[in-house]
Amino acid sequence: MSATPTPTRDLLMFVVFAAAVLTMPMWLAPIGAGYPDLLQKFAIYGLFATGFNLLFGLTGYLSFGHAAFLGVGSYTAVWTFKLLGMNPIPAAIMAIAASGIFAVAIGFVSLRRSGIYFSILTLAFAQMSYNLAYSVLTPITNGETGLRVLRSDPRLFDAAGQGDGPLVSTLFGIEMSGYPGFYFCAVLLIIGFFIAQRIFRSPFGTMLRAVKSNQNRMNYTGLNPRPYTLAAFVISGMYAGLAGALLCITDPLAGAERMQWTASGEVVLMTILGGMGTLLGPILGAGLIKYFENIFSAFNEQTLHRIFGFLPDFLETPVVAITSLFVGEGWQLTLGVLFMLIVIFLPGGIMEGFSRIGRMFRRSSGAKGSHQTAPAE
Amino acid sequence: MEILKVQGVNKAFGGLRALNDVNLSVEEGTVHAIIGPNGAGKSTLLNCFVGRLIPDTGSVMFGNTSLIGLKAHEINQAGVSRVFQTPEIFGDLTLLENIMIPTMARRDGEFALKAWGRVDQDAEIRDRSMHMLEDVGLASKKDMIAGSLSRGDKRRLELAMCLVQDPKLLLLDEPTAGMSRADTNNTIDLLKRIGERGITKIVIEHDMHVVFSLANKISVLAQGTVIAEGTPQEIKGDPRVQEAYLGGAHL
Amino acid sequence: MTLIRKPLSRRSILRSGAAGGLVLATPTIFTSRAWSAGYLNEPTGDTVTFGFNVPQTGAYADEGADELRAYQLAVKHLNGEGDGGMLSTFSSKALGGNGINGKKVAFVTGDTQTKSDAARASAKRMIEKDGAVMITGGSSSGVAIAVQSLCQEAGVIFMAGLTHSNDTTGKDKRANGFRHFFNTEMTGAALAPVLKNVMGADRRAYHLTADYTWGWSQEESIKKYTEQLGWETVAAVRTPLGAGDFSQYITPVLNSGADVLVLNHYGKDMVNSLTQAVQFGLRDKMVNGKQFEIVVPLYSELMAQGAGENVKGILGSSNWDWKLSDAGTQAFTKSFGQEYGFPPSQAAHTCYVQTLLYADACQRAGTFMPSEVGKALEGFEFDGLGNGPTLYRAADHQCFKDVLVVKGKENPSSQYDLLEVVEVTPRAQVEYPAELLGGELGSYNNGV
Amino acid sequence: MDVFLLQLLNGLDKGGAYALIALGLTLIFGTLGVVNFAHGALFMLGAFCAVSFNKLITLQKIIIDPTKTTAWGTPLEVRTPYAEAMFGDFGQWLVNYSVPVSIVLAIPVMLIIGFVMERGLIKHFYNRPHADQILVTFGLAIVLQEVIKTLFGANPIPQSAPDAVRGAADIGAMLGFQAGAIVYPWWRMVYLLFSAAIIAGVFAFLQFTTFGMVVRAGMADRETVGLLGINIERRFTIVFAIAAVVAGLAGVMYTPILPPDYHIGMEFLVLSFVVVVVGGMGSLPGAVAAGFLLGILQSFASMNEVKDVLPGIDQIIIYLVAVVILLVRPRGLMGRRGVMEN
Repeated sequence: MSATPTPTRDLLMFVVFAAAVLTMPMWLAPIGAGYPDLLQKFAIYGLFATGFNLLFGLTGYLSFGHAAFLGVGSYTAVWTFKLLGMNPIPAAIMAIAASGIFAVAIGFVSLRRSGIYFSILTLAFAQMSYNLAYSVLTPITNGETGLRVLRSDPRLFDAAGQGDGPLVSTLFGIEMSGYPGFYFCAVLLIIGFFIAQRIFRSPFGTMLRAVKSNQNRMNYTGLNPRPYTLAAFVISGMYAGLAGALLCITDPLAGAERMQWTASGEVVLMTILGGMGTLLGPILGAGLIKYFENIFSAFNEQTLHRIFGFLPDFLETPVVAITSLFVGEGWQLTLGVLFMLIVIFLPGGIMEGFSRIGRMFRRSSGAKGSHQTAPAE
Repeated sequence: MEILKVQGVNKAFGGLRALNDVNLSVEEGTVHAIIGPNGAGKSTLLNCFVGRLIPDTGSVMFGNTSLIGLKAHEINQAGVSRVFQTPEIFGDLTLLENIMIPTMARRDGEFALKAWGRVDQDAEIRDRSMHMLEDVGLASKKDMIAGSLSRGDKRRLELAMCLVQDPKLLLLDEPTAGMSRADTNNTIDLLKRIGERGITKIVIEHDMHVVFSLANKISVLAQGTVIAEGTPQEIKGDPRVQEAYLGGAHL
Repeated sequence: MTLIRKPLSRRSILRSGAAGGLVLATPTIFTSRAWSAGYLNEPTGDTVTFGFNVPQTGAYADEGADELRAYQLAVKHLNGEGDGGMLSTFSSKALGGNGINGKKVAFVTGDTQTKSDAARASAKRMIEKDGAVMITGGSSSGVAIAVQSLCQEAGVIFMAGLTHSNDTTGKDKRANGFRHFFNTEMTGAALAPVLKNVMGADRRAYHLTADYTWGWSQEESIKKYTEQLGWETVAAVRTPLGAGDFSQYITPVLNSGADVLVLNHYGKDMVNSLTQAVQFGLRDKMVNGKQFEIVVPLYSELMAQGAGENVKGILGSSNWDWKLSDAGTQAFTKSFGQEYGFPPSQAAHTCYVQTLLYADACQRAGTFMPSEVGKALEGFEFDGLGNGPTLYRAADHQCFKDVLVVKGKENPSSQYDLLEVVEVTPRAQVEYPAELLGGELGSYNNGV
Repeated sequence: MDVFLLQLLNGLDKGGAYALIALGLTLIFGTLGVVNFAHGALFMLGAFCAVSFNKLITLQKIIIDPTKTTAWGTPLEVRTPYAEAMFGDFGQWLVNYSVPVSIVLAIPVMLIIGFVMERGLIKHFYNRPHADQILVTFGLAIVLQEVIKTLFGANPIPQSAPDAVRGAADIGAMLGFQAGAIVYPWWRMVYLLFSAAIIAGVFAFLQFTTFGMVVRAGMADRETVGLLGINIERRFTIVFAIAAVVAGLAGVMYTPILPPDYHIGMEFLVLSFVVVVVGGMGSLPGAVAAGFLLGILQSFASMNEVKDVLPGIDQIIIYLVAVVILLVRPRGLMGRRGVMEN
């Protein structure tokens, strides 16, 4: 049995989600993640994964080149800064538009194929973009060093306004770094989530799930899957473009490595890890991976000795030795183990874990309920 | 009036001639059965009607529209629906969604970017779909995942998905294959009820019981050619048919 | 051949760890801009926190590990533990082995992954969460430039680790950023005369260049200086970063008429291209009546290890080498070798020196305020840190010192003894006017 | 002309390497229907079989000489390799031929790794969505990489070819060209022959044995073969182990060309996927053809004459070719309908 959640439940979910996102600085602080940069990354990659999930989770088309849109969004945002000024709004709009156009072009070609052939086509386009951005296109992308805003840039609308201050994006005088930057990203994540939720429940969303379920039947039902998949591809490309723009709004530097296949692979992993086709899963997956990358990599032996300092010496040394394999330079090992454990024990990702816990809870409370009604009979 | 007119259709796969100058005409409102031994070309012919195959030569006219070269979804939008030999449904979706999709396809066309409103709040689509589910007796299972249905239910669901579109022509590829006698009879009843709506049907069927209880007209296909055509009574007595079916051996 | 990691002794960890704990425990909100008074992350307790941002994963992980060892050693020495290393040979005697400005040194570490985005994220964590006043490290120029501009925007000092591109203190220089390591310009100036002496003035060079900014900058410098000395450049071919197999770029060299191959590659690219070039028999070749030669402008010990015996006799340049005979080098090598069991790499050296230089500047300035510390570093003349008399030039925050021309050793005595110093090019010969490389320092940012 | 011939040789050599890596991958795709992101890691493990073998036979006896000290003041250690001390000339020969000899080690090791991987992990993922397969195999690849990194460090570890085939051969002179015009490394020719032999071996195995026949039938139609009552599961294990061995051997023999590090597999992963898909899913000849095609085109695209006209073409040629082929031929060069298409 799986009925679509009612509008009320969806609203509740949205409100809880929005509240959770906005209060992240508070409840993430105890686990060491309550600082602006990581919070921004959570929001931005959450948005990226949400958009990716609209394509992959709903239609089943696995794009292995979505990082290209992240890169295009980033470069467009920085160029907007350079040419027009440091306001984040035009940068975001231009980035969405540019990545949208780019997605139309790549999607139009790649969607002529399905399955792994589609994956490889998208991978090929992204890798070409990456390789060219790194080398031949350096005049546009500034290659390895990355594209930045320079004082000598025209910045039509605010060149005069800024003196010697740092070149960061400002919205109505508020610098988009630190916590203001996080709240800007958070608001966009919430909007992005809201749109994704609407799409999930809309006729369009149903059609996308139909694409995943049975394209043949879809054809014989008088529906043309191509424009549906293309629309999903473009929308998810725009999400990626916006995420790319946000990376530059909070930190005005766009590097080519953002387009590399590893970056595309990362969003795939985020989505699968969290639970593809679910609304919250990809955001959780993104948060988890970014948390490991930023927090687990920061542990060193010093910190470990402090953490395990309460242990007696003969225990402390081996415990630290073993743990140190999984943190610091070994953080990727932890991530690899985590991928395997989750997929082995929780097919369907973290969300599957939640729903299992939920079911267990309901079952036990249900059992209790019947218990209570028994005497009444 | 003829709703479907097939003239001089040929189709070869490599050296194998699957269809050899097939001519067929289906009258509006009738049930037209196509029978024939295995490998006679029945499915190939059906595939030529729905855009899955393109004939090498010949024409397939649906009313005034040529179906040749049209894509599958365009043919459906023109008013031709098809039930498959193995049910093609949206296995990951609920029954209700399975019905809503063709309903929306009929109303909104081959593509509509309706990404905002909730699908379950579209009263028109919902009512129509529920009505259809009730018609085929699946209303109580509307929230079940379609893939978990029994084979018989899947067939009924698929049939409902086609019927909800009010097609002008319904193609049925062995609608009772693999069914028990009781299920078969249910299906015959269901099909007869649809008959009352005046939908033209083309049925491919092995089960002669089904054929003779439904069809107004029968075409017999053997080795890619129509060898006989007529009412059930005429076909029953035709020696060529018997030969085609039984190889003319012992009767 | 791996450099086996040896953990720090427990005692020293506990001591510096206890100090670090206080900083880590401080809630982030109190370290944010709004609260602090004079400058960003002003240390308020009895410790000051440094951020060591090195590659811990990816191709440069071993180099990063070596850098981290050097940093930890530097922190020990600054806090008065161990034998004091180069503190005893350093010409400035401001530091007394009791921390800096009365505060003990603590540190946090992070992984740059040799990616600009990851490096900046890691540096931001150190600044925003851990309250670091100084960020240092890095093993590639793209990352160094990215982190340097971040530190400028945030308002902390950046002491660059291993970065060799001209841009770090040229086109992309920043007031808050300082570099001790040398650059491609100096490599060209130091290497070209030696090349001329060894190979003659009538040579035809073929460049294979990693297709990104550092590669281009290296190619340009070598071209410029060798052409001044009479060499001819036959071709300069760009190769994609991480190509792996370079055979398709090496074969055209064979019949190009060139008699020298210059490999403007670093790290794995260099290991691979050199290994393969030697396999193609280039070094056994006679062209134009001369022995064919290969040149690797920038060497590192780890690359030499990776390329194995293929480096024998191949010329290149280096920032420093543990086999130098000055007192500073000997003190550092002794201290590092005793701690970890093998000699330090040039990456470790530059990172160690940068930490000491920063600490010394803070002590002399009496504060950790970036603008004051920067002024103390600007124009600072010092000696005793392994490179002879050195100047931190005020105009571009670049150190000027002797440059080593090195050669792969024919008969290494151990796995750490792979390079031999051919010539110590005096500082005067590698100096260039600051305007040559363009860029603009801008003004210091204290982050408030 | 000579330039052209050299690039052709390069292309063949690259193609051999690509084909060899892709071969195992497509075998796993075709028979098991599993997207194996750990295939690169298998290649890497193979390479580290060679490294381990070399380390093993060059294990050194360490004697501390208290009379001498190192530059940093600790007593000097004098090292003598055991193999030389114990076996004399044979030991030296062993060290010299360590790369080809380590094949002997790599075959059983890779068989065991393949067997354990399939039985312990992959088996449970046959009927799971591709997404799950990607996640679990990618996780496994990371774990294997990190283990190797912990054991061997991140720096490349050089392995040399035996003296007899070190250096380059003057093919030009043999073919009557000017001496020195066409010079090609011996080891690369060995590698080309080796990959040709392995490819031929795998094909022969599949073509001429009953086992191979069943596997091919399984590739063509898994369900039917299952219905025939043939225990396809056991054969899957063997196929996976064979694929692991092929990938491992490719890794062993590649070490003199590319000093291996823990990350070497990842660098080949994307490429091998492109080769397999361009060749067509589930087609062994397709993978081999695509390997050689891409290798040769990549070599020619790197020629200065080509790069002058189209800057950067050498960096994207593989992907460009992949796009063109997939658009012209929907299922790659020799792919079949329905394999991994949804």
